[in-house]
Amino acid sequence: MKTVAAQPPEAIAGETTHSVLEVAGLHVWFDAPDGRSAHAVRGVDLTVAAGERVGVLGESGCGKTTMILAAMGLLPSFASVGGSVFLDGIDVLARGEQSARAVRWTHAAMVFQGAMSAMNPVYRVGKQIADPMVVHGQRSRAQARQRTAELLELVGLPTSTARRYPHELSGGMRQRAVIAMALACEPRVLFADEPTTALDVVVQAQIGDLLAELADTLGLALVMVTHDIGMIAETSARAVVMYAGVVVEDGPTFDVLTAPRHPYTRLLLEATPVVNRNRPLVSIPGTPPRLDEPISGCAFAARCPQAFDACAVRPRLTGDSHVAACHALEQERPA
Amino acid sequence: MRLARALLHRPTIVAGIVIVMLFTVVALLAPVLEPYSVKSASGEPFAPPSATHWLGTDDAGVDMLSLVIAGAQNSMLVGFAAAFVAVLIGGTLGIFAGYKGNWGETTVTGVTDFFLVIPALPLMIVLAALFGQTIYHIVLVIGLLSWMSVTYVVRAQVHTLKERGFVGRARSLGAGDFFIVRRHILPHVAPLLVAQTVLTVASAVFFEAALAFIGLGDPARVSWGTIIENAFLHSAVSAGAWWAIVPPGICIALVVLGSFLVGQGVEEAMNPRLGSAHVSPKSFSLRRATAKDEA
Amino acid sequence: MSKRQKFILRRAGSALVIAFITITFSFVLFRALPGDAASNLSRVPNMPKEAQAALRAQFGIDKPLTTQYLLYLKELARGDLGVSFQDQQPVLDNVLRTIRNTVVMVGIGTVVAILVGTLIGVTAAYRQGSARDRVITGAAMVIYSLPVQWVGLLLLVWFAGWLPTSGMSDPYLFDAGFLETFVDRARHMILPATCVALMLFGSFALVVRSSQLEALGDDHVLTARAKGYRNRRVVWREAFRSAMLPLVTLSTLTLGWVIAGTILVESVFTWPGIGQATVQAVAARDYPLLQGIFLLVTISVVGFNFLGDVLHSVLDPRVAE
Amino acid sequence: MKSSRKAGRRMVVFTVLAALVLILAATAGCGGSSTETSGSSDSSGGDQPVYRLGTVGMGYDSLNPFVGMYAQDYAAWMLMYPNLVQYSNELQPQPDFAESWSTSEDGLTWTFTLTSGAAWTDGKPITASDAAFTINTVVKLQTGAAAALSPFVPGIETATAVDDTTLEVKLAAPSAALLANLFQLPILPEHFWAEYAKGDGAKLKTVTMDPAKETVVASGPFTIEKLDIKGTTIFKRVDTFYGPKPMITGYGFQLFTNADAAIQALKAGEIDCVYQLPPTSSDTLKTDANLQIEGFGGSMPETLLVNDSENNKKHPELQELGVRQAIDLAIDRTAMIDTVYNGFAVPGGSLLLPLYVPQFLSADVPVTGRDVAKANQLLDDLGYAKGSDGIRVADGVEMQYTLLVGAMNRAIDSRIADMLTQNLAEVGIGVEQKLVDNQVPLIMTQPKAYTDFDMTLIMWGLTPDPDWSTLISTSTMLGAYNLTGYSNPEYDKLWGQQTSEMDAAKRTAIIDQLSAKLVQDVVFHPIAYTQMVTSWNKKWQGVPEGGAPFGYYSYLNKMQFNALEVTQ
Repeated sequence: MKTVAAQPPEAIAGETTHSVLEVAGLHVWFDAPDGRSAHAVRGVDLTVAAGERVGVLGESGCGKTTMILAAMGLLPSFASVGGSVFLDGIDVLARGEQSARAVRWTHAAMVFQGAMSAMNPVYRVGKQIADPMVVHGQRSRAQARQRTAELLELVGLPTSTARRYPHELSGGMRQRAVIAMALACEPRVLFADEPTTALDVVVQAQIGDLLAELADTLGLALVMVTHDIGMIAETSARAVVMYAGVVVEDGPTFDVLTAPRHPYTRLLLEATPVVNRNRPLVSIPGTPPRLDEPISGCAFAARCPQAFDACAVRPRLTGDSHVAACHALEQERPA
Repeated sequence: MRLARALLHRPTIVAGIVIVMLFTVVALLAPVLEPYSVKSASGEPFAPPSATHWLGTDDAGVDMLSLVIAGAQNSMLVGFAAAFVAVLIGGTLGIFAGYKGNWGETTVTGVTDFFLVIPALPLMIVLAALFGQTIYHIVLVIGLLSWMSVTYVVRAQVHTLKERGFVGRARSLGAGDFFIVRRHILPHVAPLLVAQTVLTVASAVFFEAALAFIGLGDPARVSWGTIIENAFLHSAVSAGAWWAIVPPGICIALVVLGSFLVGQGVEEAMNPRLGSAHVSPKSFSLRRATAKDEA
Repeated sequence: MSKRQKFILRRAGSALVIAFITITFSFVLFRALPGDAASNLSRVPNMPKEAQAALRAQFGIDKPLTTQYLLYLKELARGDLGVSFQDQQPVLDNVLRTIRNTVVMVGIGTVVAILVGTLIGVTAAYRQGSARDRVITGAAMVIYSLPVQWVGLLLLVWFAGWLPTSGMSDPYLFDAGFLETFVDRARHMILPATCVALMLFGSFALVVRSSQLEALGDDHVLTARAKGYRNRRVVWREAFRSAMLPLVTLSTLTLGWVIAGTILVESVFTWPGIGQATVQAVAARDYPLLQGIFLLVTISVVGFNFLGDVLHSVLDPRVAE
Repeated sequence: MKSSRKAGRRMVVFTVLAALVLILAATAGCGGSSTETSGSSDSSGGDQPVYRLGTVGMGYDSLNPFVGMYAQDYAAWMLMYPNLVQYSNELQPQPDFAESWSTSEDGLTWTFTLTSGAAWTDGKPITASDAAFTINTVVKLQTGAAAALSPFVPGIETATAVDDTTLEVKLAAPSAALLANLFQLPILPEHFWAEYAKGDGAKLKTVTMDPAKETVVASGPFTIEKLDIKGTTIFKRVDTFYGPKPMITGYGFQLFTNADAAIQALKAGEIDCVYQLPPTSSDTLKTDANLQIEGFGGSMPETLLVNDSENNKKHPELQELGVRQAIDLAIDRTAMIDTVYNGFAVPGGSLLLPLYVPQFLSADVPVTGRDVAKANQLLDDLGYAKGSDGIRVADGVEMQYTLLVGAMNRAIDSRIADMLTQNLAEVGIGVEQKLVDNQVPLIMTQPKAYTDFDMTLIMWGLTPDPDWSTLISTSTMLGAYNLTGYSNPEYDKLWGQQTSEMDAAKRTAIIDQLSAKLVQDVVFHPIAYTQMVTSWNKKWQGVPEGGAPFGYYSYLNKMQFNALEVTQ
């Protein structure tokens, strides 16, 4: 039932590294009925290679969830999208819902925020895992049932879980079931939207480990959106920091967390309680900009302690493997 | 009060209130507005609408417009009075149950559940037949069987108020129950009570018409229900006298519609989740980013 | 015992309690009615005193209230609801005969109302805010607002001559085959059932729309979309499947109202059902019949509520928790 | 996508249809096949189709003669059972099952010679012992199970079957009205009813008269084919009937709960005739070329009753003749007949029907004309001056009265009440209406005799002999049908005389006196003799007066349907 893949862009076809997710110049606007429009994602480029584990970091409202929803075409009707998203070589946005449906679950799956509500309360867990396989024509019902059992074992749940209802499971079990569900159609990319909120700390760690492990064993690209820096540290090789709908920093997780280059990342890290470090918390002064008003220049300038004249122009990502969007960095560079 | 202001911003609520108010004004001014007496004939029986009788006449030659206006008076009286009774009972029980909790709540819920189960109209019929058919009895009968939903709505609201911590704070400052209810609960429940009153007015008007139709209306008073019943009894429809039956029906429908708009609006206002559907026939749209967007 | 079984048992218990309270309530209510039962029973104004006394004895009205109550319970347990004043036949026979006619007509009307209301409510919710939604919602509200007796009368006028306007069947259809009988019954059913359907459809459509809107906002609906399901499947199998729970509750809870509305519909269309029997019992002050109707209707509402609970527990696995 | 949508719709449609089919099949199955015979099976050349009647508001309560109380029931029994005598439309007694009768010198023994060779529908012969059984059972159980039939056997001590065709009835006192009383008593088959009549006869009331449940044994000209009291009851012709046979093979009697439905059914040709129509509907029915509309009878006096009993402590002034005369003068009968009855009524002068003239009365009572000035004068003369609110005060009591309006006939009565309120206001009398159900005026007089009401409106159904119409104002009927509480020893004595006066001329003279007394004392305030508005399809000829087995005319005799036939 795989649809004919759209012609992959030449840029990718020519490259040796195979990227499964190619987001280019992505914009998302939310149009309110009164004519106002919130510009939630303001030009994001993101390329994820097969098997790569990427953590997207940012405060709530920074557009990180919107970005991954856009990547699967899951935006509401009042949203407008610009730019392009290629998933496994398929142009997701080209023909709206129709093209988006071609990649869903079969090429990219998603583990949603809030395991509590991500599953339909009135269907048994097994059915919810198995149904997509049948709907996408990948397996017969019996095969799907068989595969469901395997998936449950894979995520560390007893196969009897299939016969339970979501509400009968604990939070951790439920999130495992959700992950099993996401793996059902063997996607190449797994998006995880705050997969561990509302879970207790020990379970959070387990789920994070599970995701990382699965990504490695199955060769999945994992794109995890979270505001939990610890989670990124444990699960992702690469960290992307977003602020006000743009990527402000992108690099190897270790580098980003230990040597942040963007002032926002720095402040974010300082504002975050990290267990093994004992120092006073600093909150970032000011509030994020309103997205329903045009932002010119660097969105962070208003809150940035290092802001200067150049910040009136929008900065570009600069750097080699560890990039950041800040005029201050350009100045630091030797001319 | 903030809730009240939020409610007044919704066009459906405003439209509903305007409709109900309009009929209330007509009801209040009925004696002035009636062009003819409703007790005696002022034209030929079943005379069609004309310049002298805008809505024609009924089987006895009584002016229909006057009847509809006089009907407004009694229908709205039954509506408001019964709603008042219902909201008084339902509001008191709801506040009591929500505020007291525990056994108080259990008792009230049990009683309310019981009354919810009893089919209202059959019991109203029995009671109206039992009490005798004066307008006061009709008001009582309808009011005594219409308070249940008020209880539930109010109770739920009081619960959320309690959760918001008002009550605990007030109590820690040494306020008594009565004081807390009067100063902290009532003002917050008031808009809800008003909305429930409007809703109950509609159902009371509806029930009055139903009782009248079965012949249990107050024979000494004209209401929209008795006008319809009268048209039935005198086969107005076969006589082709649509004007003798259509106007009261439309009046009832408008009042019900008006109060329903209010109810619907309040529900939408109190339940902001509505309107964020995850699926719709229309998908997201595509837009090209401009230079300004990239700036 | 599973949680669901426990839940059902508990609900059955409370339904029984409510039924018992209703039975007692009805005893008190009807013993409080004015007019000595004997003077009604005799229905002959010049009845001698001794005959009246004999009647009182026969109906146990001469005994103390507690004895009467126990007697009443005993007879009720035997399915004896007394004898109708009007035709002297057992009340139970009267009620069962008429309620059968009502159930058929109301059943069809309600099924149609639920199906149409659901279809329309779900469509409106899916297209929330569109012109179609506004038209549907507006129409549902207007229809909901119309007094049912009034609607019935208009139907009667519009369709007189096209469709039969009274009764359940053509009583003069002798020696008719099954098909002919069937067509006749169906034709008689159309107007009253349509009236019932119109009376209910509005509230069903509006309730379905609002609960469906809520369901469409549920996270698991987004999950379903992410799974690559088509919208039709998402709307019906995912969202509506949980949105139908309030519908089930409404269907069973409004049953009392259905019977209430039936009184009016049956009066308009001369349908020989429980509603018409109620009106006639009121007019003739046939207290035993009225009590029987009231009891049976109330108990059946209790029963339907219980059924609703059971259905709910089947449809929603969380309920039993 | 498209096909799946279609499939979904088809599912819904299918489900609806399946539900419809199932439910309908269930009902069709249980009702459709139970009627085994039909009118057309024994069709011969002159047979006419089933005559389909409709009525509005009041149908049967029960067709069991020991239970039913409504006028319609009597009309049905007249067509189902033998009666000793029947009445012509001119109110003359005629032979029915009794071919002839004679009275002994002392007037205490009546001997009836009965038709021979008559048979019940089950083939058993109809004999004098059936008649004797019926009379004796009712006499024996008249204060118990047979109370409903007791008005038809007053004064009878016993009945004896001398032989198969000779019946002897013994009375306690001579009665001029014996035939008028007996004519409504259906003679019941002994072999069917005897076992129910045992003991206190309580079982008599358990008979359903439903041919689907038990055998219905009747004589004809009709018997019950299908019983549905709330819907349509169908009667079929009995071909073994001993009297002249009707041409129609049967008739149906359908109860409508509202006039519009009945009118629509008539227009649509679903029924042939509707009676008891609201007078206001006549104007439109007249425009339908297929329909004939007429007002029949004029036999049911709509009457205002005033509680002038001394038990009415609240308003002793109602005992003043002047007050009652003033009320009578204030009533605008003409206006009421014009608007409320749409012309289908004639003004009433007394409770005694104009039809009794010349058989029982020498002259009709003139109608009281409206004279507001005179009425006011009468009340002024009594010293009842108007108070500030325009209501007169009688000896310290406001002349403000409660008027009971019966629910059953409220379409007409509430209108009349409205106009009465207006009329009486003009003479300074206030009226407040109170809606009650039909029995209440009767009930209220029982436990607390004549204490709880001031006025009521009532529509009387009167008998072909003035015996009953005059009886209701005697003291013996106090607490029963004597609703006004009128008590006059002189009147009582006269009534006793007429009932035992066997000479027709002498009896007429006495009834004239009774009539004069009632008028003189203003016992009743008759408003109008109302007509039964009846409409039928013009294809039918020979529609009986009244159009239907109801009310005054229709239960006079068994011949009413005999001329009925379809002409087109």
